[in-house]
Amino acid sequence: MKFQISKEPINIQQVIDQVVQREAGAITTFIGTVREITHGKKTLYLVYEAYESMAVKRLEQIGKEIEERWKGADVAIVHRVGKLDITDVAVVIAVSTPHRADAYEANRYAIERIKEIVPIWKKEHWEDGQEWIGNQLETVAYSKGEPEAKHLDE
Amino acid sequence: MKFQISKEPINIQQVIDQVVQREAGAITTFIGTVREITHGKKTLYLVYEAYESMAVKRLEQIGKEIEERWKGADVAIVHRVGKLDITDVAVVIAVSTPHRADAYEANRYAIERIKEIVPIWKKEHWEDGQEWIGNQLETVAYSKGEPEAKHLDE
Amino acid sequence: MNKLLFFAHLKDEAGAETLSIDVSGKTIAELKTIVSEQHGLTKIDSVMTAINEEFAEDDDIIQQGDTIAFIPPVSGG
Amino acid sequence: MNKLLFFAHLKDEAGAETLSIDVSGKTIAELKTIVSEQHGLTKIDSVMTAINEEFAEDDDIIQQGDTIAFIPPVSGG
Repeated sequence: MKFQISKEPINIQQVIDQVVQREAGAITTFIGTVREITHGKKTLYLVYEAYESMAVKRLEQIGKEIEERWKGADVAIVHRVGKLDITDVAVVIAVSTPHRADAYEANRYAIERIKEIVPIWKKEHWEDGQEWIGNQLETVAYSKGEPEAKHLDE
Repeated sequence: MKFQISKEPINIQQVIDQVVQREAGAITTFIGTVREITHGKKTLYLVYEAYESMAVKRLEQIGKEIEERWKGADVAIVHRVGKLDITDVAVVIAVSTPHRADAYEANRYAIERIKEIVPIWKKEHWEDGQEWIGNQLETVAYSKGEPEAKHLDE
Repeated sequence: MNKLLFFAHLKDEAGAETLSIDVSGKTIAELKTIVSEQHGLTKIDSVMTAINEEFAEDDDIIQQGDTIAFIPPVSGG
Repeated sequence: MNKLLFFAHLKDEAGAETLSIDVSGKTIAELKTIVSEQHGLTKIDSVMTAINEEFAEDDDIIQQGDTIAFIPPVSGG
Protein backbone atom coordinates (compact mmCIF):
# COMPACT_ATOMS: atom_id res chain seq x y z
CA MET A 1 0.00 0.00 0.00
CA LYS A 2 2.44 2.64 -1.18
CA PHE A 3 -0.26 5.17 -2.12
CA GLN A 4 -2.99 5.76 0.39
CA ILE A 5 -5.68 8.09 1.66
CA SER A 6 -5.84 7.68 5.42
CA LYS A 7 -8.53 8.58 7.93
CA GLU A 8 -6.08 7.88 10.77
CA PRO A 9 -2.91 9.77 11.75
CA ILE A 10 -0.06 8.89 9.40
CA ASN A 11 2.78 6.76 10.73
CA ILE A 12 5.77 8.46 9.12
CA GLN A 13 8.18 5.59 9.74
CA GLN A 14 5.84 3.18 7.97
CA VAL A 15 5.82 5.41 4.88
CA ILE A 16 9.62 5.56 4.92
CA ASP A 17 9.89 1.78 5.37
CA GLN A 18 8.13 1.25 2.04
CA VAL A 19 10.89 2.95 0.04
CA VAL A 20 13.93 1.43 1.76
CA GLN A 21 16.07 -0.28 -0.88
CA ARG A 22 19.61 -1.63 -1.02
CA GLU A 23 20.35 0.53 -4.08
CA ALA A 24 19.38 3.76 -2.28
CA GLY A 25 21.80 6.13 -0.62
CA ALA A 26 19.18 8.78 0.10
CA ILE A 27 15.61 8.98 1.28
CA THR A 28 13.85 12.32 1.45
CA THR A 29 10.51 12.90 3.07
CA PHE A 30 8.14 15.79 2.80
CA ILE A 31 5.76 16.18 5.72
CA GLY A 32 2.99 18.71 5.23
CA THR A 33 1.76 20.04 8.56
CA VAL A 34 -1.12 22.30 9.48
CA ARG A 35 0.23 25.83 9.96
CA GLU A 36 -1.47 28.18 12.37
CA ILE A 37 -1.08 31.46 10.46
CA THR A 38 -1.67 31.81 6.71
CA HIS A 39 -1.77 35.26 5.08
CA GLY A 40 -2.01 36.78 8.55
CA LYS A 41 -5.12 34.81 9.43
CA LYS A 42 -5.29 32.34 12.31
CA THR A 43 -6.44 28.85 11.41
CA LEU A 44 -8.24 26.88 14.14
CA TYR A 45 -8.31 23.58 12.28
CA LEU A 46 -8.69 22.10 8.80
CA VAL A 47 -10.92 19.48 7.30
CA TYR A 48 -9.58 17.52 4.33
CA GLU A 49 -11.91 15.72 1.96
CA ALA A 50 -10.89 13.44 -0.91
CA TYR A 51 -12.41 11.70 -3.88
CA GLU A 52 -10.68 8.72 -2.44
CA SER A 53 -10.64 6.12 -5.21
CA MET A 54 -9.52 8.66 -7.78
CA ALA A 55 -7.01 10.27 -5.41
CA VAL A 56 -5.27 6.92 -4.92
CA LYS A 57 -5.06 6.47 -8.70
CA ARG A 58 -3.55 9.92 -9.14
CA LEU A 59 -1.00 9.28 -6.35
CA GLU A 60 -0.06 6.06 -8.15
CA GLN A 61 0.27 8.05 -11.37
CA ILE A 62 2.65 10.49 -9.67
CA GLY A 63 4.68 7.54 -8.42
CA LYS A 64 4.93 6.19 -11.99
CA GLU A 65 5.91 9.60 -13.37
CA ILE A 66 8.72 9.82 -10.83
CA GLU A 67 10.00 6.31 -11.49
CA GLU A 68 10.16 7.17 -15.19
CA ARG A 69 11.97 10.49 -14.69
CA TRP A 70 14.38 9.56 -11.91
CA LYS A 71 16.20 6.26 -12.42
CA GLY A 72 15.96 3.90 -9.49
CA ALA A 73 13.51 6.07 -7.55
CA ASP A 74 11.00 4.46 -5.22
CA VAL A 75 8.01 6.45 -3.92
CA ALA A 76 5.33 6.17 -1.23
CA ILE A 77 2.69 8.80 -0.45
CA VAL A 78 -0.01 8.91 2.23
CA HIS A 79 -2.51 11.78 2.50
CA ARG A 80 -4.72 12.23 5.52
CA VAL A 81 -8.39 13.18 5.40
CA GLY A 82 -10.77 14.39 8.11
CA LYS A 83 -10.30 17.02 10.80
CA LEU A 84 -6.70 18.12 11.46
CA ASP A 85 -5.44 20.39 14.20
CA ILE A 86 -2.46 22.75 14.08
CA THR A 87 0.84 20.81 13.62
CA ASP A 88 -1.04 17.65 12.54
CA VAL A 89 0.44 15.84 9.55
CA ALA A 90 -1.61 16.16 6.35
CA VAL A 91 0.67 14.38 3.90
CA VAL A 92 3.86 12.33 3.91
CA ILE A 93 5.90 11.77 0.75
CA ALA A 94 8.92 9.45 0.90
CA VAL A 95 11.30 9.08 -2.05
CA SER A 96 14.43 6.95 -2.17
CA THR A 97 17.06 7.20 -4.91
CA PRO A 98 20.66 6.06 -5.37
CA HIS A 99 21.97 9.66 -5.13
CA ARG A 100 20.75 12.55 -3.03
CA ALA A 101 20.13 15.26 -5.62
CA ASP A 102 17.46 13.10 -7.24
CA ALA A 103 15.79 12.38 -3.90
CA TYR A 104 15.23 16.09 -3.29
CA GLU A 105 14.09 16.86 -6.83
CA ALA A 106 11.76 13.91 -7.18
CA ASN A 107 10.20 14.63 -3.79
CA ARG A 108 9.60 18.26 -4.70
CA TYR A 109 8.02 17.11 -7.96
CA ALA A 110 5.64 14.88 -6.01
CA ILE A 111 4.24 17.64 -3.80
CA GLU A 112 3.83 20.00 -6.77
CA ARG A 113 1.93 17.33 -8.68
CA ILE A 114 -0.27 16.54 -5.67
CA LYS A 115 -1.29 20.18 -5.63
CA GLU A 116 -2.24 19.94 -9.30
CA ILE A 117 -3.95 16.64 -9.98
CA VAL A 118 -4.95 14.84 -6.80
CA PRO A 119 -8.63 15.36 -5.89
CA ILE A 120 -8.25 16.44 -2.28
CA TRP A 121 -9.63 19.64 -0.80
CA LYS A 122 -9.15 21.46 2.44
CA LYS A 123 -11.66 23.56 4.29
CA GLU A 124 -10.06 26.13 6.56
CA HIS A 125 -11.82 26.97 9.79
CA TRP A 126 -11.07 30.37 11.32
CA GLU A 127 -12.59 32.11 14.31
CA ASP A 128 -14.88 34.10 12.03
CA GLY A 129 -15.80 31.55 9.40
CA GLN A 130 -14.80 28.73 7.12
CA GLU A 131 -14.07 28.20 3.46
CA TRP A 132 -13.09 25.54 0.97
CA ILE A 133 -9.66 26.43 -0.40
CA GLY A 134 -8.91 26.10 -4.12
CA ASN A 135 -5.72 26.90 -5.89
CA GLN A 136 -7.26 30.17 -7.07
CA LEU A 137 -5.96 29.52 -10.58
CA GLU A 138 -7.69 28.89 -13.87
CA THR A 139 -7.39 25.17 -13.77
CA VAL A 140 -7.59 22.72 -16.63
CA ALA A 141 -7.30 18.98 -16.68
CA TYR A 142 -3.53 18.80 -16.81
CA SER A 143 -3.37 15.08 -16.28
CA LYS A 144 0.14 15.05 -17.74
CA GLY A 145 3.02 17.46 -17.94
CA GLU A 146 5.27 19.51 -15.71
CA PRO A 147 4.15 21.23 -12.55
CA GLU A 148 3.33 24.81 -13.40
CA ALA A 149 5.97 27.29 -12.28
CA LYS A 150 3.29 29.82 -11.40
CA HIS A 151 1.83 27.43 -8.87
CA LEU A 152 1.47 29.04 -5.47
CA ASP A 153 3.93 27.96 -2.83
CA GLU A 154 1.64 27.75 0.14
CA MET B 1 19.47 17.66 21.92
CA LYS B 2 18.84 18.83 18.37
CA PHE B 3 22.39 18.06 17.17
CA GLN B 4 23.80 14.70 18.07
CA ILE B 5 26.29 11.98 17.24
CA SER B 6 24.68 8.66 18.07
CA LYS B 7 26.15 5.23 18.65
CA GLU B 8 22.65 3.72 18.53
CA PRO B 9 20.23 3.44 15.59
CA ILE B 10 18.56 6.80 14.91
CA ASN B 11 14.89 7.16 15.77
CA ILE B 12 13.66 9.20 12.79
CA GLN B 13 10.39 10.24 14.40
CA GLN B 14 12.27 11.68 17.38
CA VAL B 15 14.37 13.84 15.08
CA ILE B 16 11.25 15.10 13.32
CA ASP B 17 9.51 15.80 16.64
CA GLN B 18 12.22 18.31 17.52
CA VAL B 19 11.36 20.61 14.61
CA VAL B 20 7.55 20.55 14.86
CA GLN B 21 6.30 24.13 15.21
CA ARG B 22 2.92 25.83 14.89
CA GLU B 23 4.37 28.25 12.33
CA ALA B 24 5.55 25.44 10.02
CA GLY B 25 3.65 24.17 7.03
CA ALA B 26 6.43 21.89 5.85
CA ILE B 27 8.98 19.53 7.31
CA THR B 28 11.55 17.88 5.09
CA THR B 29 13.85 15.11 6.15
CA PHE B 30 16.96 13.75 4.55
CA ILE B 31 17.82 10.19 5.52
CA GLY B 32 21.21 8.98 4.38
CA THR B 33 21.27 5.21 4.02
CA VAL B 34 24.07 2.76 3.33
CA ARG B 35 23.96 1.86 -0.37
CA GLU B 36 25.13 -1.53 -1.52
CA ILE B 37 26.76 -0.56 -4.82
CA THR B 38 28.98 2.52 -5.28
CA HIS B 39 30.97 3.00 -8.50
CA GLY B 40 30.20 -0.61 -9.42
CA LYS B 41 31.73 -1.96 -6.22
CA LYS B 42 29.78 -3.94 -3.64
CA THR B 43 29.95 -2.59 -0.11
CA LEU B 44 29.60 -5.15 2.69
CA TYR B 45 29.31 -2.63 5.50
CA LEU B 46 30.58 0.77 6.62
CA VAL B 47 32.18 2.05 9.78
CA TYR B 48 31.65 5.70 10.67
CA GLU B 49 34.01 7.48 13.03
CA ALA B 50 33.59 11.03 14.36
CA TYR B 51 35.56 13.64 16.26
CA GLU B 52 32.46 13.74 18.36
CA SER B 53 32.73 16.94 20.40
CA MET B 54 33.77 18.97 17.37
CA ALA B 55 31.21 17.28 15.12
CA VAL B 56 28.39 18.34 17.43
CA LYS B 57 29.67 21.93 17.34
CA ARG B 58 29.79 21.94 13.56
CA LEU B 59 26.25 20.50 13.35
CA GLU B 60 25.12 23.30 15.65
CA GLN B 61 26.90 25.77 13.40
CA ILE B 62 25.03 24.44 10.36
CA GLY B 63 21.78 24.82 12.28
CA LYS B 64 22.61 28.46 13.02
CA GLU B 65 23.58 29.13 9.40
CA ILE B 66 20.23 27.79 8.26
CA GLU B 67 18.21 29.76 10.81
CA GLU B 68 19.97 32.91 9.60
CA ARG B 69 19.41 32.21 5.91
CA TRP B 70 15.88 30.82 5.99
CA LYS B 71 13.44 32.79 8.11
CA GLY B 72 11.54 30.71 10.63
CA ALA B 73 13.50 27.53 9.92
CA ASP B 74 14.04 24.99 12.68
CA VAL B 75 16.68 22.24 12.30
CA ALA B 76 17.67 18.95 13.97
CA ILE B 77 20.45 16.63 12.82
CA VAL B 78 21.61 13.26 14.15
CA HIS B 79 24.56 11.37 12.65
CA ARG B 80 25.25 7.76 13.50
CA VAL B 81 28.71 6.31 14.19
CA GLY B 82 29.95 2.72 14.38
CA LYS B 83 29.31 -0.23 12.08
CA LEU B 84 26.42 0.14 9.65
CA ASP B 85 24.97 -2.49 7.35
CA ILE B 86 23.36 -1.97 3.95
CA THR B 87 20.14 0.14 4.24
CA ASP B 88 21.07 1.29 7.77
CA VAL B 89 20.49 4.97 8.46
CA ALA B 90 23.68 7.05 8.74
CA VAL B 91 22.22 10.52 9.11
CA VAL B 92 18.84 12.17 9.60
CA ILE B 93 18.30 15.88 8.91
CA ALA B 94 14.91 17.43 9.72
CA VAL B 95 14.06 21.00 8.74
CA SER B 96 10.75 22.78 9.30
CA THR B 97 9.80 26.09 7.67
CA PRO B 98 6.59 28.06 7.10
CA HIS B 99 6.63 27.32 3.33
CA ARG B 100 7.77 24.25 1.48
CA ALA B 101 10.33 25.63 -0.96
CA ASP B 102 12.51 26.73 1.96
CA ALA B 103 12.23 23.35 3.66
CA TYR B 104 13.73 21.61 0.63
CA GLU B 105 16.46 24.19 0.05
CA ALA B 106 17.54 24.47 3.67
CA ASN B 107 17.64 20.70 4.03
CA ARG B 108 19.78 20.33 0.93
CA TYR B 109 22.11 23.01 2.30
CA ALA B 110 22.49 21.03 5.52
CA ILE B 111 23.68 17.83 3.85
CA GLU B 112 26.10 19.69 1.61
CA ARG B 113 27.58 21.47 4.63
CA ILE B 114 27.84 18.21 6.57
CA LYS B 115 29.95 16.85 3.73
CA GLU B 116 32.22 19.87 3.99
CA ILE B 117 32.81 20.75 7.62
CA VAL B 118 31.66 18.02 9.99
CA PRO B 119 34.53 15.78 11.16
CA ILE B 120 33.01 12.39 10.41
CA TRP B 121 34.64 9.72 8.27
CA LYS B 122 33.47 6.49 6.75
CA LYS B 123 35.49 3.40 6.12
CA GLU B 124 34.09 1.22 3.37
CA HIS B 125 34.48 -2.52 3.69
CA TRP B 126 34.38 -4.55 0.49
CA GLU B 127 34.93 -8.24 -0.15
CA ASP B 128 38.50 -7.51 -1.19
CA GLY B 129 39.54 -4.79 1.22
CA GLN B 130 38.70 -1.66 3.11
CA GLU B 131 39.47 2.03 2.88
CA TRP B 132 38.79 5.33 4.61
CA ILE B 133 36.82 7.52 2.22
CA GLY B 134 37.67 11.21 1.81
CA ASN B 135 36.00 13.71 -0.45
CA GLN B 136 38.92 13.34 -2.88
CA LEU B 137 39.16 17.11 -3.23
CA GLU B 138 41.78 19.63 -2.29
CA THR B 139 40.21 20.63 0.96
CA VAL B 140 40.76 23.78 2.94
CA ALA B 141 39.29 24.93 6.20
CA TYR B 142 36.15 26.47 4.75
CA SER B 143 34.46 27.00 8.06
CA LYS B 144 32.13 29.56 6.50
CA GLY B 145 30.58 30.12 3.10
CA GLU B 146 28.53 28.33 0.53
CA PRO B 147 28.70 24.63 -0.25
CA GLU B 148 30.98 24.19 -3.21
CA ALA B 149 29.13 23.46 -6.43
CA LYS B 150 31.88 21.07 -7.48
CA HIS B 151 31.24 18.91 -4.46
CA LEU B 152 30.65 15.31 -5.41
CA ASP B 153 27.07 14.10 -5.22
CA GLU B 154 27.67 10.68 -3.74
CA MET C 1 -28.08 5.97 -15.89
CA ASN C 2 -25.09 8.00 -14.80
CA LYS C 3 -23.82 9.03 -11.43
CA LEU C 4 -22.62 12.57 -10.77
CA LEU C 5 -20.28 13.34 -7.86
CA PHE C 6 -19.82 16.75 -6.24
CA PHE C 7 -16.96 17.70 -3.94
CA ALA C 8 -15.94 20.52 -1.62
CA HIS C 9 -17.89 23.75 -2.26
CA LEU C 10 -19.70 22.17 -5.23
CA LYS C 11 -21.32 19.73 -2.83
CA ASP C 12 -22.62 22.68 -0.82
CA GLU C 13 -23.82 24.48 -3.96
CA ALA C 14 -25.51 21.44 -5.45
CA GLY C 15 -26.99 20.52 -2.10
CA ALA C 16 -26.06 16.93 -2.83
CA GLU C 17 -23.04 14.66 -2.81
CA THR C 18 -24.26 12.41 -5.62
CA LEU C 19 -26.94 12.63 -8.25
CA SER C 20 -28.35 9.91 -10.50
CA ILE C 21 -29.27 11.19 -13.94
CA ASP C 22 -29.14 9.86 -17.50
CA VAL C 23 -26.75 12.02 -19.53
CA SER C 24 -25.28 9.37 -21.82
CA GLY C 25 -24.54 10.68 -25.30
CA LYS C 26 -23.91 14.19 -24.03
CA THR C 27 -20.52 15.84 -23.89
CA ILE C 28 -18.89 17.04 -20.69
CA ALA C 29 -19.43 20.61 -21.88
CA GLU C 30 -23.15 19.96 -22.26
CA LEU C 31 -23.33 18.36 -18.84
CA LYS C 32 -21.52 21.37 -17.33
CA THR C 33 -24.23 23.64 -18.74
CA ILE C 34 -26.92 21.39 -17.29
CA VAL C 35 -25.49 21.25 -13.77
CA SER C 36 -24.72 24.95 -13.91
CA GLU C 37 -28.27 25.89 -14.88
CA GLN C 38 -30.27 23.27 -13.02
CA HIS C 39 -28.15 22.70 -9.93
CA GLY C 40 -26.74 26.13 -9.24
CA LEU C 41 -23.05 25.35 -9.75
CA THR C 42 -21.01 28.53 -10.14
CA LYS C 43 -17.54 29.09 -11.59
CA ILE C 44 -18.07 25.94 -13.63
CA ASP C 45 -15.27 26.95 -16.01
CA SER C 46 -12.63 26.44 -13.31
CA VAL C 47 -14.04 23.03 -12.41
CA MET C 48 -12.30 19.94 -13.72
CA THR C 49 -14.23 16.80 -14.47
CA ALA C 50 -13.40 13.13 -14.37
CA ILE C 51 -15.09 10.22 -16.07
CA ASN C 52 -14.63 6.99 -14.13
CA GLU C 53 -11.78 8.53 -12.11
CA GLU C 54 -9.80 9.75 -15.13
CA PHE C 55 -9.63 13.46 -16.00
CA ALA C 56 -11.95 14.31 -18.89
CA GLU C 57 -12.03 17.01 -21.57
CA ASP C 58 -14.99 19.19 -22.45
CA ASP C 59 -15.63 17.33 -25.71
CA ASP C 60 -15.51 13.83 -24.23
CA ILE C 61 -18.81 12.00 -24.69
CA ILE C 62 -20.45 10.36 -21.70
CA GLN C 63 -21.30 6.69 -21.98
CA GLN C 64 -24.06 4.70 -20.33
CA GLY C 65 -23.03 3.87 -16.76
CA ASP C 66 -20.18 6.42 -16.54
CA THR C 67 -19.55 8.14 -13.23
CA ILE C 68 -18.79 11.84 -13.68
CA ALA C 69 -17.06 13.79 -10.92
CA PHE C 70 -16.96 17.57 -10.66
CA ILE C 71 -13.59 18.52 -9.27
CA PRO C 72 -13.00 22.06 -8.05
CA PRO C 73 -9.42 23.34 -7.89
CA VAL C 74 -7.67 20.93 -5.56
CA SER C 75 -5.98 21.98 -2.33
CA GLY C 76 -4.29 18.91 -0.89
CA GLY C 77 -0.75 18.71 0.33
CA MET D 1 51.84 20.45 26.78
CA ASN D 2 49.57 19.97 23.78
CA LYS D 3 47.40 17.11 22.69
CA LEU D 4 47.32 15.99 19.07
CA LEU D 5 44.39 14.00 17.71
CA PHE D 6 44.49 11.80 14.62
CA PHE D 7 41.43 10.50 12.78
CA ALA D 8 40.54 8.01 10.06
CA HIS D 9 43.56 7.02 7.91
CA LEU D 10 45.79 9.48 9.79
CA LYS D 11 45.29 7.41 12.92
CA ASP D 12 46.52 4.37 11.02
CA GLU D 13 49.48 6.26 9.56
CA ALA D 14 50.50 7.84 12.87
CA GLY D 15 49.98 4.55 14.67
CA ALA D 16 48.26 6.49 17.44
CA GLU D 17 44.96 8.15 18.19
CA THR D 18 46.42 10.82 20.44
CA LEU D 19 49.86 12.18 21.11
CA SER D 20 51.09 14.45 23.93
CA ILE D 21 53.75 16.87 22.80
CA ASP D 22 54.72 20.46 23.56
CA VAL D 23 54.36 22.54 20.40
CA SER D 24 53.18 25.83 21.90
CA GLY D 25 54.51 28.87 20.05
CA LYS D 26 54.67 26.99 16.76
CA THR D 27 52.34 27.62 13.86
CA ILE D 28 50.00 25.01 12.45
CA ALA D 29 52.17 24.94 9.32
CA GLU D 30 55.24 24.14 11.43
CA LEU D 31 53.35 21.44 13.30
CA LYS D 32 52.22 19.92 10.01
CA THR D 33 55.86 19.62 8.95
CA ILE D 34 56.73 17.98 12.25
CA VAL D 35 54.00 15.33 12.15
CA SER D 36 54.66 14.77 8.49
CA GLU D 37 58.38 14.13 9.02
CA GLN D 38 58.32 12.46 12.43
CA HIS D 39 55.05 10.57 12.37
CA GLY D 40 54.74 9.54 8.75
CA LEU D 41 51.61 11.49 7.86
CA THR D 42 51.15 11.68 4.09
CA LYS D 43 49.06 14.05 1.98
CA ILE D 44 49.31 16.54 4.82
CA ASP D 45 48.33 19.38 2.46
CA SER D 46 44.82 18.04 2.09
CA VAL D 47 44.45 17.67 5.85
CA MET D 48 42.50 20.29 7.75
CA THR D 49 43.34 21.12 11.33
CA ALA D 50 41.35 22.30 14.30
CA ILE D 51 42.50 24.03 17.47
CA ASN D 52 40.18 23.30 20.36
CA GLU D 53 37.45 22.09 17.99
CA GLU D 54 37.52 25.17 15.73
CA PHE D 55 39.02 25.01 12.25
CA ALA D 56 42.49 26.55 12.15
CA GLU D 57 44.60 28.21 9.48
CA ASP D 58 48.22 27.39 8.66
CA ASP D 59 49.51 30.59 10.27
CA ASP D 60 47.57 30.23 13.52
CA ILE D 61 49.90 29.98 16.52
CA ILE D 62 49.45 27.16 18.99
CA GLN D 63 49.00 28.09 22.64
CA GLN D 64 49.92 26.17 25.77
CA GLY D 65 47.25 23.55 26.43
CA ASP D 66 45.67 23.68 22.99
CA THR D 67 44.32 20.48 21.49
CA ILE D 68 45.12 20.15 17.81
CA ALA D 69 43.18 17.76 15.62
CA PHE D 70 44.27 16.54 12.19
CA ILE D 71 41.17 16.23 10.06
CA PRO D 72 41.39 14.38 6.76
CA PRO D 73 38.77 15.16 4.09
CA VAL D 74 35.49 14.34 5.77
CA SER D 75 33.06 11.74 4.45
CA GLY D 76 30.00 11.87 6.65
CA GLY D 77 26.41 12.08 5.48
